[in-house]
Amino acid sequence: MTELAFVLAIPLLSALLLALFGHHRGAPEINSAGSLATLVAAAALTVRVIGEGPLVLFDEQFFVDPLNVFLIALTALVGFTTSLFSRPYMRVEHDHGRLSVGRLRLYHSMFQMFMCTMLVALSTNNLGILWVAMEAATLTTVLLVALYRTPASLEAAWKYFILCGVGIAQALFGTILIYFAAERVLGPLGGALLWTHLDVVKGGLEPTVLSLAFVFLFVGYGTKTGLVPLHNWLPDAHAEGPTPVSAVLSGLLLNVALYAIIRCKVLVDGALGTHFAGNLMIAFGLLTVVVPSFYLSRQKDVKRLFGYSSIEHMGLITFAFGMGGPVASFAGLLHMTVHSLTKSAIFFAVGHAAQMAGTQMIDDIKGLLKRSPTIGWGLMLGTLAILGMPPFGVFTSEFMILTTAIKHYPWAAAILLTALGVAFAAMFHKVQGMVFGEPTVRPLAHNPALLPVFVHLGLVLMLGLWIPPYLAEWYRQAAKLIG
Amino acid sequence: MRQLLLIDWVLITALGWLAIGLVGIVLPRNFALISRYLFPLGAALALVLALLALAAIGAAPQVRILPLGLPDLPFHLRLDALSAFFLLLLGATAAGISIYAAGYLRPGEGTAPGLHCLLYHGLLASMAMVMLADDGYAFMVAWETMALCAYFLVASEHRYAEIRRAAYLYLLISHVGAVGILLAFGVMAGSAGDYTFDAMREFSSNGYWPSVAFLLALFGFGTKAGILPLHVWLPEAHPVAPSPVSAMMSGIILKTAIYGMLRVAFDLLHVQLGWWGVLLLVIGLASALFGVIFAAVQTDMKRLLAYSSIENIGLVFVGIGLALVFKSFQLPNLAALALTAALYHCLNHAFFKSLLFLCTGSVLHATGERNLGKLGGLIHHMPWVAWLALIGALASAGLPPLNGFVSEWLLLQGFLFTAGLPHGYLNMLLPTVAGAVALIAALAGFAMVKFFGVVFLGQPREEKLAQAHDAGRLERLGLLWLAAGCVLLGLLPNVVIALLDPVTRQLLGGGLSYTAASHGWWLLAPISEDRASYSPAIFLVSIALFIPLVYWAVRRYYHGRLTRVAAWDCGFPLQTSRMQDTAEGFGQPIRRIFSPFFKRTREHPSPFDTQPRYRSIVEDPLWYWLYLPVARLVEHGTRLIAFLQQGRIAIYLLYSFVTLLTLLVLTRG
Amino acid sequence: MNAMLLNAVPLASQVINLCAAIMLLLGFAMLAQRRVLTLINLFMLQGLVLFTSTLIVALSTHQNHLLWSAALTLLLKVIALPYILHRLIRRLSVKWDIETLLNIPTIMLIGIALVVVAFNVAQPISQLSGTITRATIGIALACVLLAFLMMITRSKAVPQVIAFLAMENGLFFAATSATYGMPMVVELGIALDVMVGMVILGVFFFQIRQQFDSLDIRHMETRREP
Amino acid sequence: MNFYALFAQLLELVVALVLAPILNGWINMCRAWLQNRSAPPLLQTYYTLSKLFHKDVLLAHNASTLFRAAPYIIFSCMALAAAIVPTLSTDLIFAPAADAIALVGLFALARVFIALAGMDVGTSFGSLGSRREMFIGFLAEPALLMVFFTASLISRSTSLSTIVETLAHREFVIYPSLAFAGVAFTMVSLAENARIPIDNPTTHLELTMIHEAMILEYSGRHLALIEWAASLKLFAYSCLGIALFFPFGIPEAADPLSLALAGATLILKLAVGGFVLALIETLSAKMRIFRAPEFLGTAFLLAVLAMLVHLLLETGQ
Repeated sequence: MTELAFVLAIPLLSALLLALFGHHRGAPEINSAGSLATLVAAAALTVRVIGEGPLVLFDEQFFVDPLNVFLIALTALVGFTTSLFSRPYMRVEHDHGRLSVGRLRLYHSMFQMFMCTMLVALSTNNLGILWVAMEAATLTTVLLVALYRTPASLEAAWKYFILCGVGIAQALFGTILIYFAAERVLGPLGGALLWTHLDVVKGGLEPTVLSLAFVFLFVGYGTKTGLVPLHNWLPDAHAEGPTPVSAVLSGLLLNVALYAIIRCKVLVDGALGTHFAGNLMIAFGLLTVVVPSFYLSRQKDVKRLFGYSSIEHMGLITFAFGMGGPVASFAGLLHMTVHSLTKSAIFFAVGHAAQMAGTQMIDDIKGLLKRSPTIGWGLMLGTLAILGMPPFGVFTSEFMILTTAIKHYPWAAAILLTALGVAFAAMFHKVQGMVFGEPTVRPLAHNPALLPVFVHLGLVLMLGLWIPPYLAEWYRQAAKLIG
Repeated sequence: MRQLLLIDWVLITALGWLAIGLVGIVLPRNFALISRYLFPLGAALALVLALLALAAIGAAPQVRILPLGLPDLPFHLRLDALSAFFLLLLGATAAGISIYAAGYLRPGEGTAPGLHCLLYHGLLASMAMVMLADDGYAFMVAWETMALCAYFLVASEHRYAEIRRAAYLYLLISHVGAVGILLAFGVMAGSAGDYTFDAMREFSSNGYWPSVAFLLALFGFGTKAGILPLHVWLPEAHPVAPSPVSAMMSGIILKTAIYGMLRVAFDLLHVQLGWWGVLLLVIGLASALFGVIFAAVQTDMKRLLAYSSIENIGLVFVGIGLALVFKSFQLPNLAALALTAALYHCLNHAFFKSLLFLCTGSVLHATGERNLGKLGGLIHHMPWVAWLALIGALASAGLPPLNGFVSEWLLLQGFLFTAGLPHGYLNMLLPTVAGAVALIAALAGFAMVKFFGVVFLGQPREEKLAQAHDAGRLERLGLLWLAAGCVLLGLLPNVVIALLDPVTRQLLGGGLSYTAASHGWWLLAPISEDRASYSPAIFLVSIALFIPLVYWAVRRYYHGRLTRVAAWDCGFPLQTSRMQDTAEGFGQPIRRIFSPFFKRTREHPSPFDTQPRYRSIVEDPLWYWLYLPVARLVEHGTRLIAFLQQGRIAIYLLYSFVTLLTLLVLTRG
Repeated sequence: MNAMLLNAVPLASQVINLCAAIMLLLGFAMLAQRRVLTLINLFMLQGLVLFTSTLIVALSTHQNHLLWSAALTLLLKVIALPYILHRLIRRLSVKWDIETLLNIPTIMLIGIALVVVAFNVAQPISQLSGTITRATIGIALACVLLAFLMMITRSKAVPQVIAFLAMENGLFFAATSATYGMPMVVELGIALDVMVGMVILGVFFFQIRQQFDSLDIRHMETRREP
Repeated sequence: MNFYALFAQLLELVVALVLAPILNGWINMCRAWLQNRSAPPLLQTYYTLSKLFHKDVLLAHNASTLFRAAPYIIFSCMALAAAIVPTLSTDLIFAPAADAIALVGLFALARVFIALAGMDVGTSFGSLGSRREMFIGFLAEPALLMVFFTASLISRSTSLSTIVETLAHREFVIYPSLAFAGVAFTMVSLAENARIPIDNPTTHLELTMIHEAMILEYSGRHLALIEWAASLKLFAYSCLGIALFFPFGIPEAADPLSLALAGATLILKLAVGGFVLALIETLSAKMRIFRAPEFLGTAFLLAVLAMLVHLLLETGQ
């Protein structure tokens, strides 16, 4: 109870605090402190849930079960490391004169606000509140993406706002339909939007309505997940916003959107008893893996490059959950974890790299390794990890996903492997060019915060070689919930 | 605590390598420590590993399960005869290479010494793990880690675009290959979905699935082994790596691919089909011929050796293919003969190719030149390297009484039995293949004479070569170790064959030992003495007797007067070092005879050139026929797909709109 | 609650269906409308209709929290947003005439097709709908889709936003009239989001015009692949 | 292995060392007769050898140790080869030491060393000669091996003694395959021993020479050894030809009587063989170096043909 209260309240309070004092020199410290406190609270919550099992709180509006508690912990962790990273990053941006003090205030308070919405979306039990939180997350991130106020960033933000706004609207319609169907079973006062209640009665829900509802929800939240062909906002938003924002977008927002889809999938599967939702997710998952892998080789902007890679991995996860079953869902959850850890680590490294080069153009970034070995190795290892090279954890999950696919959908496995091969060729070629060679980049004024990078990569490496038993157990339970 | 088995000790050795690497990375700049203590320590561990493997070859298989890996698929390890043999190869070769590397390492070259130490020993450890792995996941992890370490080692001089390109090509192709291997495991695990090798052994898939698995594995391991047409990365990557790494890649990493191939083809798959063997034969012959022809026309000494590696791997594949053919006809002992030849050749190649690569390393350090056109006459300045390289070259040329000859002899003996096969075409065609093998061996002789002669003999083609210095003490030690290996493996074939016997028994259920051993250590007679026999010992002894005898006789009955004069050369008056055959010149007959193999581009001088210039570039046609088209295809695909994203928000909205409507209609209908 | 349903007066449902029809009509009108000012007025009208329908549902089914949401609608959709929009276009002095990406008749035809699709899709739902208002959900869906189409076809930022808000209207209509409204907390949240979004957009318009010195979104096509 | 075997082995070696130069002289004599020249004496080669042995060695400045060691190595290889080939008896102590394949390897070893020696001084002609020698070598080697294979398939063995025993002492069978093999073998041995039409041992014309070009820098005792080795090589090849295609008269036992008989027959056969060689050399003209592949390719084809013929016709028996 209290833990969750803290988890949700701390970001909110620190957002307000930063809205007031965000322009002070100490703002980054407040930011990090707030994130750290959130992390601690989240850890406590996790321990609690491991100990006592699922919790339902605040007259059932909030609940925590194995599925979302690990996402909460992950979100808090990545939020914290990102805040650490953004300290020197934002300083450098400020020194380069790209950000005024006022903007820094906006950035800090919005960052915390964003974390708050994420955590609400993850921990709420009410599909409506989930929707509200997702919309709020969109609004906050729109502000963050447009932070630089350059034409490019405004364009990106605009597209982001319109596309995701429309998408979210569809999701609302889907929610209404679910409510509509549930009300006929639970009655208007029966908490017809509370997932726990729905989960109980899901067998009795009207199949046709739920299938239509799922279509709307899938298109809606799928837009935020970045499923092809709804993904078009994603590369722009990743490329034009400040790098910490790209990191949390890739690392957290996409996960949360996907989490929403999964929650709905559980209900729909219960109601339909068919593999309708699964097939939908498999189809879009495949599409979402294949298309971006072909985009990669054309990219000139490094953050755009990794944006597309995020889309690809979201597709892979969607595919995994679409297949369902203990192994695939396990792999999907694992992939969520390692992807957000790795991708945010990559963005940290990329951010500093871009600052060193003074540009995001891949062709103008060369020889990172010579100037700053840590950044160079961070980027290189991160890329190798995200490309599914053992012994990093991404390979673990991809191994499980692919082997399951070989078993059940051999044709899909072939397609996936081709796409992954193309992605490897394209992406590694570009990154190698940036990391190796004679340097064109200058060293940084402030010494970069690369602790997060290596903490993340260390975790990913560990997950590649050894998944701690309790974590595995946790994944198993979550996978059982998803089915 | 339970007492430690051999497999545990092997594991501990691998961990020891890792520990060495970590110590290196912790003290990255402490050059003295790394070169003087860590690398020799690594060499010592390699020796230990070799001894353990030696003990393990005869022993019963041992298994261990580590608490690592996936929750429901922990790392399974297994130490049986096959893995023991390849571990022996690894240890014995790596010992020489490591001790050499200890002397070879220079401060301020390529990557920081500490990092180099980590990658180098990481590579060793991962290779050991590849040999030990007993489930798909552990194997893939070890396999890709190996590729990764090798990639970083290749790229250690990454300021040159050429090297970056080579390294990229290497990692890309080996990654694609790994995908193939993964699929092969998937097929072998089948519907059971259990990825331990034991399960795969049990799982008897039927119909065309075994063939699918075999072909996938062939593709996967072929990329690493560098067989045609998957070889293009090899002549790029092997030469540009630091020489000890080149030696490791050619000497050992290629063998891991052979190991995988054997593991899949003979151990994991429950049937062996004849046409697999024929396929391997064809591919092997093609690779061998292609490799040796290209080796003969190279102008870069390390590229030459790299192509020669392709040739040798091709020969190994020929042996494996032959074994498969015999196995498919239920002739275990003949299969054992062929497989023995293949494994023997693996061992030999590991020794002489590492030796040669290390020699080029010393030459590189002494002269800074890889281009054959700028070397020559080094035997005067670096006698040690030269004479040891001569041993390597002779062995690589497959000449008695050195080791290269023994394996080729066994291979040819194997071919002599193909006439007895109960199959209409094979018994006609396969014996003639022996002719091709002989041609390949002879061409290898050509290439090796070119290599040794141009680098070490003749007059120096550049002034700076006069300052060339011989290899240091540790480097000499490493070279000596490998050269001794070449000689001993050539002299004691029966010992080696007795060593190989458990492997062939494990894989084929047949062996040579009972006949081979029956004639004593000095006489090799795999089938029977009057069938075929070869005794390198007598061979060497008699030559070694003759030479001093003749020398003594000449000196005894005649005088030994000798005066140094200028070279005669048909009395041709003014001679410069440029008048000797260059590498191109030496390769000219090959270029002429095998012209269809090459893609040649020439630059002719016009009659009016003030400084006429002639160039002839020989390239690999496969690159243009196979790889560029694929690249273009992908490029085209990207162009098509990129068209989807025009930047217009209206279009994007339309996408969502259409998606929504389609889904609605589909769901409704 | 069935009791409630039974004594629900048919008149109310007739009125609600009338509102639904008007909603649809307004949707088409907005789709066809070229002048921004008129567009805003139409939007306001739609809000008004929404308000009335919500009010009627509230009264006829005695669900008090629907009164709140009716009030909210009045406040937000009929007063606040139109006012803000008016001020915006005056401050931004948007050109009155707006050219669409397709010519109007074609759009109308597509719109009709959409309505057919919407009804077809909504048919099973409205069949098992126990509420007094069967067809409304189909119409709500039609409104949403029409607004969607409008967003696609408009090339200026302001109309696009108005279309976006119209879509919100459709959703509200579905929520209130088809399912007697969502729980209060949700509706508050939604309203809040719409409000905040509007404010953010208001800020954006100035930024955009300052950067591109126009609100034509066709200037914002630089981030592209080829 | 009994005393006779050892004795026969030693005897064979001595005979080879003695007869090889004489065979050379005999061929030159026949050539001279066939070309209506006044023939040199039969022992001319001996005179040349001893003259060379007595001369000083003139060594080029940058000749390395390898250059000086090569003659001894080559000579020993050839001597060993001559000792391996069964001429007087099949019961030899060296017999198990090396079979046909090993013999090919032995020739290759000698070839590689002489080629290296040719490159060592670093003159234009030396390297040219080495290049051509290796080039001829890699064409000739497979053909030679195929010839051996045919014989081995017939006798189910690659050990020369067994081959000879099979061919000479089993029931008499006509092997058509051996006819093809014989032609192939003749062509190969012409190429390998630097005879016309591939090479001309008597010329020093820069553009055509192969063998001579390599040993251009040798003089004195080194040259003598090389020449002697060359004649040994020729002798070994002739004996091989005899052993494979006219093995009749090579005894299995090694008692003095049969050895003497064998020696007589051997000399007879060699005389005929030498005359035939001279005849071939007189009748044919030297061909351009790049016609050599065709020549040896034909030899290879014939050898393969021989093997196929054996597999088609003779496996039934």
